[in-house]
Amino acid sequence: MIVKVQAADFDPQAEMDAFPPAAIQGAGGQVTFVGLVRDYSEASDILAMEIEHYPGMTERELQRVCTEAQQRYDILDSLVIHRHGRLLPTDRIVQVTVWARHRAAAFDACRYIIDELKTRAPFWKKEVTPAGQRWVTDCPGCRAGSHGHGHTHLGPAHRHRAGGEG
Amino acid sequence: MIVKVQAADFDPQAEMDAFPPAAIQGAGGQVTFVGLVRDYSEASDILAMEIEHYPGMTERELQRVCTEAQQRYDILDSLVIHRHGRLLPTDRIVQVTVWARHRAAAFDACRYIIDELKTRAPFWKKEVTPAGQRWVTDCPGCRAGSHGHGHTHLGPAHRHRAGGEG
Amino acid sequence: MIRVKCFASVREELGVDELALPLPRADATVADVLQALQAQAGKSLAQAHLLAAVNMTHVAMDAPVQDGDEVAFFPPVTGGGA
Amino acid sequence: MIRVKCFASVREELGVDELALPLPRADATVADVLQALQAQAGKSLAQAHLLAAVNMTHVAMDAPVQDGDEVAFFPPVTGGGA
Repeated sequence: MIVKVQAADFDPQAEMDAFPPAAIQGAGGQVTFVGLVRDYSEASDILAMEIEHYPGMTERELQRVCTEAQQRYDILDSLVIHRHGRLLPTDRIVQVTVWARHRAAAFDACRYIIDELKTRAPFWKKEVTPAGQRWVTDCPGCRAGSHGHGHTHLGPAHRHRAGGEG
Repeated sequence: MIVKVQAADFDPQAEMDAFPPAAIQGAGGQVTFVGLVRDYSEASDILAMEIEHYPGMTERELQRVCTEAQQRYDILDSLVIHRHGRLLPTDRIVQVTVWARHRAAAFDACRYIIDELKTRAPFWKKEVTPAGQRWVTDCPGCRAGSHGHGHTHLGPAHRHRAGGEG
Repeated sequence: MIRVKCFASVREELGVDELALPLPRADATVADVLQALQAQAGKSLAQAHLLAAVNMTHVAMDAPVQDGDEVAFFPPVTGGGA
Repeated sequence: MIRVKCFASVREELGVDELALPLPRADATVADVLQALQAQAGKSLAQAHLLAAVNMTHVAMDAPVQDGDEVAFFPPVTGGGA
């Protein structure tokens, strides 16, 4: 299992090629999700994204998610890379790769990891616009109609940003 | 939509990077499946795989599958590359990449394409062993308990190869 | 005439790669072509499962065949992974 | 003492990045720490949703806090994609 949180861009294929071969021997399939900063172009005024994280906890939470994926699905191993800092439209944000003997488990586990990452891994995005910066608010608990992970309501209804996820 | 059937190996990342940017503008997620020749190592006597195909029909059928994926799921575009000829353990056989605004559609469409490819695209695998060659038989219709795509029974029960798919 | 193609184990079993056959009859089906193919090859297929395509589209054995068609026979496909 | 960390909009709203606070009381919960944090900052959070972690593990607001713990407050997370 490899988990990296870094400011630098990454080459998804190079990351996969560098994975320890012994850990993924017998793999018949590999599923990779790459999340990108959407290029809204003229439809929007977003110049860049700033991603903040919680050093230490972010890595731990990603490792927990990968460990759970390994327990739930018949996979060989997994890799997660997530960037922080300033990103531009079309930049890569995150890579999740899962190796498995059979493709069904690889698809299921890859999806599990990115879904859990999006609700649990402490990353926060800020949109940079000509008028200033604004935090992206996109609460999956609200969207799903439940409030998981112990978060609480302290104030009135909050604004949700439409179409805000990859 | 790009569909390629070729003998040469391919670099999944280079294929994605070369995809026409206009077709995938606005992508927030990208899901890639790569199928590999399993490295059975000491557990087996498989030295290589020979993949035969039906030139012309194979490309058409893959294009049909990608078109269906585009109609069924909210995706931007897709890419399929499948090799034929002699492959060695750990070699890449197939790549399916799907770009979408949101990741759920990308996962669903990628899985749809590889699932359909495996039952409809005319490719046949032969295992090369020290004792000779043998065709891989792995009939999804039989596995699922139904007989799709008009195939018929002409003889007695046939041998199924265990664990034969990525 | 129709063009008949065989692939993979079907090609090896019949010893036929590709051949031209006269349309067996006016309202011929894929099954009729298969019978004519086996007669021509002098062998019967022992394949448990068989797929057919007409003009590069999957069809059932009772699908019609017309003069000039390309008819292909092959076993269930096995591409896509290890 | 406990170590308190704030992230993203919580950090900006309170004007607090990180600080040390005495344990509010022997059987203190995360909610008690939040109250002490807001008192210290001289501001109340207007955040509709708030998440908390103790020693880098997600917890509910009624989770216990002990001396020496690291307690963090932050808004719902938004990583992973555009």
